[in-house]
Amino acid sequence: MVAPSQPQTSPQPPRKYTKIDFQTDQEVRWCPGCGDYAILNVAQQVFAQLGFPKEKMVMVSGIGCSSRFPYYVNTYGFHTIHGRAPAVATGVKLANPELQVWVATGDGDALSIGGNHFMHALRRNIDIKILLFNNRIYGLTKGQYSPTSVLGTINDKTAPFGTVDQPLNPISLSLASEATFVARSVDVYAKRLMDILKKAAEHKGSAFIEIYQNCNIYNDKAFDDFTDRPFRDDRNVMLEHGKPLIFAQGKKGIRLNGLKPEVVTLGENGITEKDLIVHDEHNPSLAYLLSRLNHPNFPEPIGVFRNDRMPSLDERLENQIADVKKAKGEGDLRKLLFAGDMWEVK
Amino acid sequence: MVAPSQPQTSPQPPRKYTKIDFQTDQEVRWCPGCGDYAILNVAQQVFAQLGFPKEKMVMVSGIGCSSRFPYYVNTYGFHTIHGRAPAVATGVKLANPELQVWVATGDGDALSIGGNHFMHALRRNIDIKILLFNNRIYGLTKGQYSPTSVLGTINDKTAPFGTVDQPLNPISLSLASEATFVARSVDVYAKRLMDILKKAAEHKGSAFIEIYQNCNIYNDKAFDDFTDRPFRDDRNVMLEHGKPLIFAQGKKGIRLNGLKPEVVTLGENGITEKDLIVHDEHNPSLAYLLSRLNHPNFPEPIGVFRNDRMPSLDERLENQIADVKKAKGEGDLRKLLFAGDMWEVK
Amino acid sequence: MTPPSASNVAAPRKQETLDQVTIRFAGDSGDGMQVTGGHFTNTSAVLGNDLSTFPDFPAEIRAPAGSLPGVSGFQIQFSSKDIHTPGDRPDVLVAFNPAALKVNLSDMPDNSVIIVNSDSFGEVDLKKAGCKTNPLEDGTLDKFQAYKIPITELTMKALESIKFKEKDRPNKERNKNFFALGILYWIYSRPLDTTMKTIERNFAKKSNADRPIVLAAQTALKAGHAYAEATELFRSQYTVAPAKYEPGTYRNIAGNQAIALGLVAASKLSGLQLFYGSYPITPASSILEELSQRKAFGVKTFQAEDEIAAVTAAIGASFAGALAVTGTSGPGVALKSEAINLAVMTELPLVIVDIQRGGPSTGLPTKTEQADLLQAMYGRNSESPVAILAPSSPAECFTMAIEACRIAIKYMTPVFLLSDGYLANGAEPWKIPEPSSLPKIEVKFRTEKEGFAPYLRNEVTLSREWAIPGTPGLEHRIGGIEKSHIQGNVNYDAENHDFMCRIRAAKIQRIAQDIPELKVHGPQDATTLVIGWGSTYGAIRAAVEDCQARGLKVARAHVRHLNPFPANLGKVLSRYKKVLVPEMNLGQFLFLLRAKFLVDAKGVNKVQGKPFMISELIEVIEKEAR
Amino acid sequence: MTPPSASNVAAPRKQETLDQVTIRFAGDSGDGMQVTGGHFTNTSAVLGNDLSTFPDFPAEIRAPAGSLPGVSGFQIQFSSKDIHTPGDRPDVLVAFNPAALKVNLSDMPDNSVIIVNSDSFGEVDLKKAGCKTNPLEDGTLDKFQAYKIPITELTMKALESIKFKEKDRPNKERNKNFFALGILYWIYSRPLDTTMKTIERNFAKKSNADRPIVLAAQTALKAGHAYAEATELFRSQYTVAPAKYEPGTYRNIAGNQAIALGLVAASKLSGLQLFYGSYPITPASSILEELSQRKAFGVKTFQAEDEIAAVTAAIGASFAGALAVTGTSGPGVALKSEAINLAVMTELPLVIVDIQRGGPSTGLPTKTEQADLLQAMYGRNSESPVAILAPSSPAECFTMAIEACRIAIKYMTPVFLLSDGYLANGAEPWKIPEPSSLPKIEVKFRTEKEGFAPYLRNEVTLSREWAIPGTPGLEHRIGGIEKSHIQGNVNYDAENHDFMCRIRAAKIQRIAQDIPELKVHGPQDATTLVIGWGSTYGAIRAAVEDCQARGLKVARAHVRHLNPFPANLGKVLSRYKKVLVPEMNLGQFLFLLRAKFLVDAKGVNKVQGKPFMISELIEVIEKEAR
Ligand SMILES: Cc1ncc(C[n+]2csc(CCOP(=O)(O)OP(=O)(O)O)c2C)c(N)n1
Ligand SMILES: Cc1ncc(C[n+]2csc(CCOP(=O)(O)OP(=O)(O)O)c2C)c(N)n1
Ligand code: SF4
Ligand code: SF4
Ligand SMILES: [Mg+2]
Ligand SMILES: [Mg+2]
Repeated sequence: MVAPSQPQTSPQPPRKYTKIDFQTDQEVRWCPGCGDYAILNVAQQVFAQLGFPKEKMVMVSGIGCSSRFPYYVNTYGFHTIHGRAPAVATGVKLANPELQVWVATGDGDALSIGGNHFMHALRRNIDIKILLFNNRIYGLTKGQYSPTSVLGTINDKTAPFGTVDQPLNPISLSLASEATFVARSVDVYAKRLMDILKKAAEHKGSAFIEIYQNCNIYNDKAFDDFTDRPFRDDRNVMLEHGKPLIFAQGKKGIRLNGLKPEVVTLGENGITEKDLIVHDEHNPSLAYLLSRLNHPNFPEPIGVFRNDRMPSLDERLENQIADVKKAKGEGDLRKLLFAGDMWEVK
Repeated sequence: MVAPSQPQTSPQPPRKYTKIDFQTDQEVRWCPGCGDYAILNVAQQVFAQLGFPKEKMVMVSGIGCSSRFPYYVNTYGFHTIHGRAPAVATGVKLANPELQVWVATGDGDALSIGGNHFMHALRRNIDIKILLFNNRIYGLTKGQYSPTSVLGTINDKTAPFGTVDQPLNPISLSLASEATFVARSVDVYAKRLMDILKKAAEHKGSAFIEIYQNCNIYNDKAFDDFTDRPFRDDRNVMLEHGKPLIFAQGKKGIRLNGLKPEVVTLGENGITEKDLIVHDEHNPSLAYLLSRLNHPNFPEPIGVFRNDRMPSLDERLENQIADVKKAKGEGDLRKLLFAGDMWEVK
Repeated sequence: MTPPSASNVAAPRKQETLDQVTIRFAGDSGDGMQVTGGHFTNTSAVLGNDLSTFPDFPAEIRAPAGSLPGVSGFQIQFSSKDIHTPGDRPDVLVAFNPAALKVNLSDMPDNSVIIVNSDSFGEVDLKKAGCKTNPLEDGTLDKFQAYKIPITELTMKALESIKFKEKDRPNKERNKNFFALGILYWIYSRPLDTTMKTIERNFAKKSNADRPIVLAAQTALKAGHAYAEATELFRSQYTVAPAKYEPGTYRNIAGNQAIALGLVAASKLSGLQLFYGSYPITPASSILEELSQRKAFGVKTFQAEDEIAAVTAAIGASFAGALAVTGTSGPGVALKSEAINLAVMTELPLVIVDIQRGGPSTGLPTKTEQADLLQAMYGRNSESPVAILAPSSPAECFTMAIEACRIAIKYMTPVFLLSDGYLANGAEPWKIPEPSSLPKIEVKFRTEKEGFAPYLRNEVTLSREWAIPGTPGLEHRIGGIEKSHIQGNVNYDAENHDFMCRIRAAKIQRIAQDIPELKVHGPQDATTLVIGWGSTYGAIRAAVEDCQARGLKVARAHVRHLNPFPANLGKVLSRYKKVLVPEMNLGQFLFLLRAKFLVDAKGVNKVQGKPFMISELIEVIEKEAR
Repeated sequence: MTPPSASNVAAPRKQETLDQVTIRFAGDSGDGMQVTGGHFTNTSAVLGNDLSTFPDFPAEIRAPAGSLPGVSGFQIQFSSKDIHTPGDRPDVLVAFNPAALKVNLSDMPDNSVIIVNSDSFGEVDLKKAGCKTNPLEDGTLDKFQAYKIPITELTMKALESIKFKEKDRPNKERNKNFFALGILYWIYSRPLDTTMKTIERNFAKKSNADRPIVLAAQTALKAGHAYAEATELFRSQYTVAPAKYEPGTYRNIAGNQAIALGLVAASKLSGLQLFYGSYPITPASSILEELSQRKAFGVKTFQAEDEIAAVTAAIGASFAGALAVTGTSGPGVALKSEAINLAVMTELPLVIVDIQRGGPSTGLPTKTEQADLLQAMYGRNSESPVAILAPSSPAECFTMAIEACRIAIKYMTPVFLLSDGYLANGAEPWKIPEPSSLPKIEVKFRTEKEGFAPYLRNEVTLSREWAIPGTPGLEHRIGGIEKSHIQGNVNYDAENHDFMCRIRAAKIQRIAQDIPELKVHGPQDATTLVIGWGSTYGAIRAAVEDCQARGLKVARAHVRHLNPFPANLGKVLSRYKKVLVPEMNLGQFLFLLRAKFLVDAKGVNKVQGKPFMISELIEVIEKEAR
């Protein structure tokens, strides 16, 4: 046991880890075939590769199938309550900015009950990484539709005649919440997901990653239309900073007609790569426009929509405290108490 | 007293009202000089002009100075609890779609504690009109900064060393929440505000109007920089559907350079009206892009950002009920109870 | 009542008659235990047995196949007598894998029957269940009548000739639960027809291509039955005669289903549109699920973004004149508490359905508990009186849902309906009432302008009038700030606030005049009273009746109105030397009784996520009542 | 103590000595009543009087000028004796307009002094206050010693020569409060220097251009004093001698300020970083405001998006090893209740400050009440024990804030600190403690890997250890689902749940060993006990002492630890024939006492948004204690 002390700040060489270091002794309790396994697998690999001390990593989650994530990652973990993970994570990070804080959440957890904390965590640019497992369904409570379920979906449980709620677009919403890092991947796109998680880890500030995740029990094949191997290339466009928006093995692209994006065939009507939108991770309005592209009218964009470095809330707060201490000196309790109009009784 | 019955649906000729019909016997309890007076005044005039039966109008609000609004409008009114007005209003409208439902709220009420309901009401396109009195401060609780307070603001109450939170942009956020009608005006722009409120009333679906409102006690002159008469024309751009973005008495305009908007001087370098962005209320991505323009880098856009007709939640629900009734007949309680595996005991 | 047709019974063996039997089905969550239990329940119900069931789900959707946390259970007691619980300890356990056996074995009395699917006791299966040795071989089952049947193999053989589509083929094996069901139907002399028909009906919506699936289930069922009949494995066949019921039409009903039906009925009885605002949460979600089917009744369900939106939308709907209900479980109630207070202050009718579950916090989400009583009473800032009701059995959920609506409307108040996970999922036979026999709920919206004031009160009920938007001339404004008496304007006066706090409390107390007095069951000279509330009813009744039968001087009473209490409760309590209060919590009702009546009552408390066993209560009563 | 310098006193008139005086300043919210009261308080404090204050704000920021709801009041009692309340009825009312006079007149005893600004009784002013006739002329004031002084005019005359900037000119007139203050300083022989210096200091930050503002305030003060001195209006001048205090350095402190200082102190005493997560709400906001100034102490304040984020961020900070505190008022507690349960389940230290206000719902947001006690006890789903403390005076808020932190950390538990609007804004002299005299708060984070288990408990406190992220080798996971004893893994077992529910309850009960026994004040042969909690302390003490002085056999006790109760509470209660429980609610503490100890205590209840008067309590005690 030791008395509390300030965290140390000396930089350390990256640790050598393997995936196994990030596994726990807990039995993984997702349904066989659930997309969550693939995500966990990638995350554990990424964590190993990061080499960041695992005792300084904290996994925070809400409630949902996806929110069981912390139990399976051998770091500090906090399985909190429904929807509140971003707020809990904000507290963790503010209290100890040395920690690397990850949030695992679901479409219900983050966007339904937790929508407000999600939005405010992002706009504050608190340095946490939010992994949203979007299966467009409430898995844990057995299959009610969610705020990302497609309008009109017949849902056996709570919308037997079809949903009447327009869904939310998590990418648009996160951008409008001023998120500085916004990306999308798919559970089965292991390589892409790995790249994105690494970039997110490197990003200082809020990072938001939407991961399309298959719930094979209650919403099976929700994304197969564009993620199945035969269509994948034709129905996805991979966003790469500085590169034009090309897909279908280089045959097609997306260009702007005024402010309206449209799919074009390269080589047809004299269209070349030069006519296409060039992706720019530093242009939030472009990112927003791209977030509106969706299968089937467009290829589904996968990759990093936005990646801008801005001061994070924790940095701003630490700096402010440091500045005040520099200006006024470290707080002296005696001076604080013995202040204002005082009088002496002898 | 009568037994409950379904609301009547026969269309009625507009009623003849004057502003006085919408005044109540309650003493108005805002600080002298508060921008809320101007908004109330305009709203009462608009309500009179609408000619909609006032007994079918409902004003719902949360908590805040702005949320006292319902007490001063002689319709049905519900001063609810902090942040929940959009949800209460959703219930009112769903229960009786014949009612015209307005929400009066503040930047704290709608975007801080009420952010989640705000976002979800909009994405469902429930037919309510949300007036957000944005004074960039918590007025009622005596002046703490709000989620729209400018970053770095020194706030005597809770940010004596300057705020460290990036603010939210209500227009961006409402667009990303799929709002079908989004507009902005200013308390003192009576004419504009009146036009916008009328358009909002006519819009079927969620309408969101941000109103810059001066709190002369805790955040005086927050908008004067661009709303003061001498600068008004130079520092505002009025959005009009189908018209190019021109301001400063026709001398300046805004054009797109790639996807980056820029201010240009008409006549200089051969720039003409044709080069400018033409406002299109039906293009949400353009609306979003415009929502990112702010004084002092750009003129502050005032007017309707988006106005699209889409089925509203209440319409969708009523239609679904009607369809089911048509298909299955009006529900029969006896049939419902006497169902499933039954057996007879004699 | 017509006796069951003894179909398929060829060569009867020893026939015995039993009063009651308790069976527990246990297997992996993927094994269809709830479906199997459901079929057995319906067949027994149609056969005329009294019965009570207890489904016990794992918290996970699909915990790892074969693991201990993945075990799903379903217990049913069926009887020729009046019964009130799903039985303490099973007479028969049907275990589909080692994990199911392991988890349930400690509940089995010596010499009880255990039927296992011996095909699922391979090495891997044993390992998944953490068994070091094979319980089928290591003597574990010695003290039981164990039947080790290769159910999987037998099922597959029976279905050999049925051709499944490529993709469905792995599902063939899943019919083993129907095979097992067939065995049990033979042992307990149940006809197959109800289940046969239900299988048919369940698949009715599907295409012809799914025909093999229907056929397979039916074939497996028949095969199991034939197997039991043919092999000499089972030496006896049992009959459990129909119970004596009041004449009428019956169906089997679970608590949540009964609440949903009760709410639809209340909507019809009041002429009000039903508005149900909810956010899914176990074990309350099935009410939302049931009600979203009821569009033909004009029921409006609103799946809100969270619990706060669910309740506030309901409050908005109530303001607009709907019958407004919001349903959830304990954590959801906590979130709704600020808003419920708005309904208290604005005096709007609102029914809050709380299907209690194990806590605190996320706790044991799929298990039952009765620990939200004090939260319902006091879980809001300041003095905030509401009415609280609690049904005592699945079927009673129907009447209590109607009662909650009646009180909410008549007294313009929030009303809590406290059910729990056990009632929600448990089922029992229900005598279906004729709608015409149900009491109308009177609703009078205010329409006269003359003399209208929003907080004018009825002298008898103390409730204000309901004046809804759309009514010309009654435009008025309400809200969460303290209101002036009668006029309902915002008011900060000291005396008015004190008065209003007291009148809100008095209004709730007035309800006591309008509810039945508490009935006591037991001998005149009883010295001990066992008093309970909610889902402990069955266990308490059975235990006390058992003790009474053996001459103990013990009586029982069950409280359904928890706030206000029945008017005679104090008098009742004062008659007994000893008062015992069994609850699935640490003594919440007990606490209210002690505070209100200064009675030195004693708690009998169990917080185990599961109901009392009758025997546990008998033990306590015997000790205390002597 | 040095006697006050009798500055500015030229020709003394009749000099009288008083034991204590109560003054109420009342005017429009724009009239600066709180500032005026504050100056009078500080001057009297520095003078060595004991004192107690009661500010009473309107709910509106600026209700319409001159209207009844716009009246703002500030009452101070100052004394040469030990006093405990701001006084029942004022000896002096200073009314700045007709509304202020009207609102406060009923509190004034016959023959008391009323000073009015006669300049603000014009026709318009009277109309705004709803006066049909002019109270200065219609005989209303006949039974009082009324002084009608043209304060505005006199102030303006005094400031004639001071040149204000164009834009500030309308503010000149606002100095009338300083003029009035000058009059009172003369009457009660107070020196001007403290106020003169404070005015100077308050403007220190401003530029020289604001010099006229400082000058105007000071000049008005002196002019008022000179006026009282010069005119023959006031026949007597009074002295209230310094009270007898323990030696030490004193300052005046209000409850919320004391809580903020207490939290900073607890941070220093524990060596933990203070994290305060809050969402503004009246009357709790000033704690957030005070703490956001304390960056030099490394205090991290988080103004959250709502109460739920405020508490959950605090829980996150606690998990990470900070001293985590969240503050709010009743409606905010309701919203936080689900999350507080997470802290109960995860057994993390957390202090929840609840500055109670009038309810239910939005209620009377600026008024005081004590009605969140049962919410704190029971306002969460399931069995959810927490510790609850309540300070009894503004100054005691300091020590109780430290005590809350101590218990939270030592017992790894949420702790409620229940203050209220009256304590929050009321002020009293506080003997400033030497930081070195404050008890250290021991914190030991777990670091040894060997034998670590997240839910291993200390045998004495039953609390688990605090193992924070950043500690190598102790990586572990906690959460809201039920945990297994010791290992802390997710666990759905029946017996474990029961055990854990009971051990969580037992842990809180253990705190009783660690807190002082309850002290009783009164004669050995007392037959009546008056027992209270929280801010009623002053009124109860004064009332009981008054009765005791007249020989009534009455004792008193005040409970500061409400859960668990002091160990001897039951024994104390059993000693009295009669137990009276005054509370500003409908009987919540009463309820706990009755339930726990089966004592037939009697409530003395007032829910008026304002504290008890001593006389009210005396009346009840006299009736009951005979
Ligand atoms: C306060 C509260 N309300 C409701 C629930 C029930 N609940 C648990 S998880 C969940 C939704 C889960 O959906 P999602 O976040 O999409 O996660 P998934 O299971 O699909 O991964 C709900 C409604 C709860 N646990 N707590
Ligand atoms: C649950 C709850 N939390 C906090 C408060 C305190 N509160 C009342 S209004 C308000 C903010 C008001 O700000 P805004 O919505 O911008 O309205 P304004 O007064 O500026 O018009 C706050 C924090 C409350 N009434 N209820
Ligand atoms: S229910 Fe769906 S999301 Fe949850 S574990 Fe199963 S497959 Fe995965
Ligand atoms: S505080 Fe500000 S917003 Fe509130 S009424 Fe006064 S001026 Fe208006
Ligand atoms: Mg999901
Ligand atoms: Mg505001």
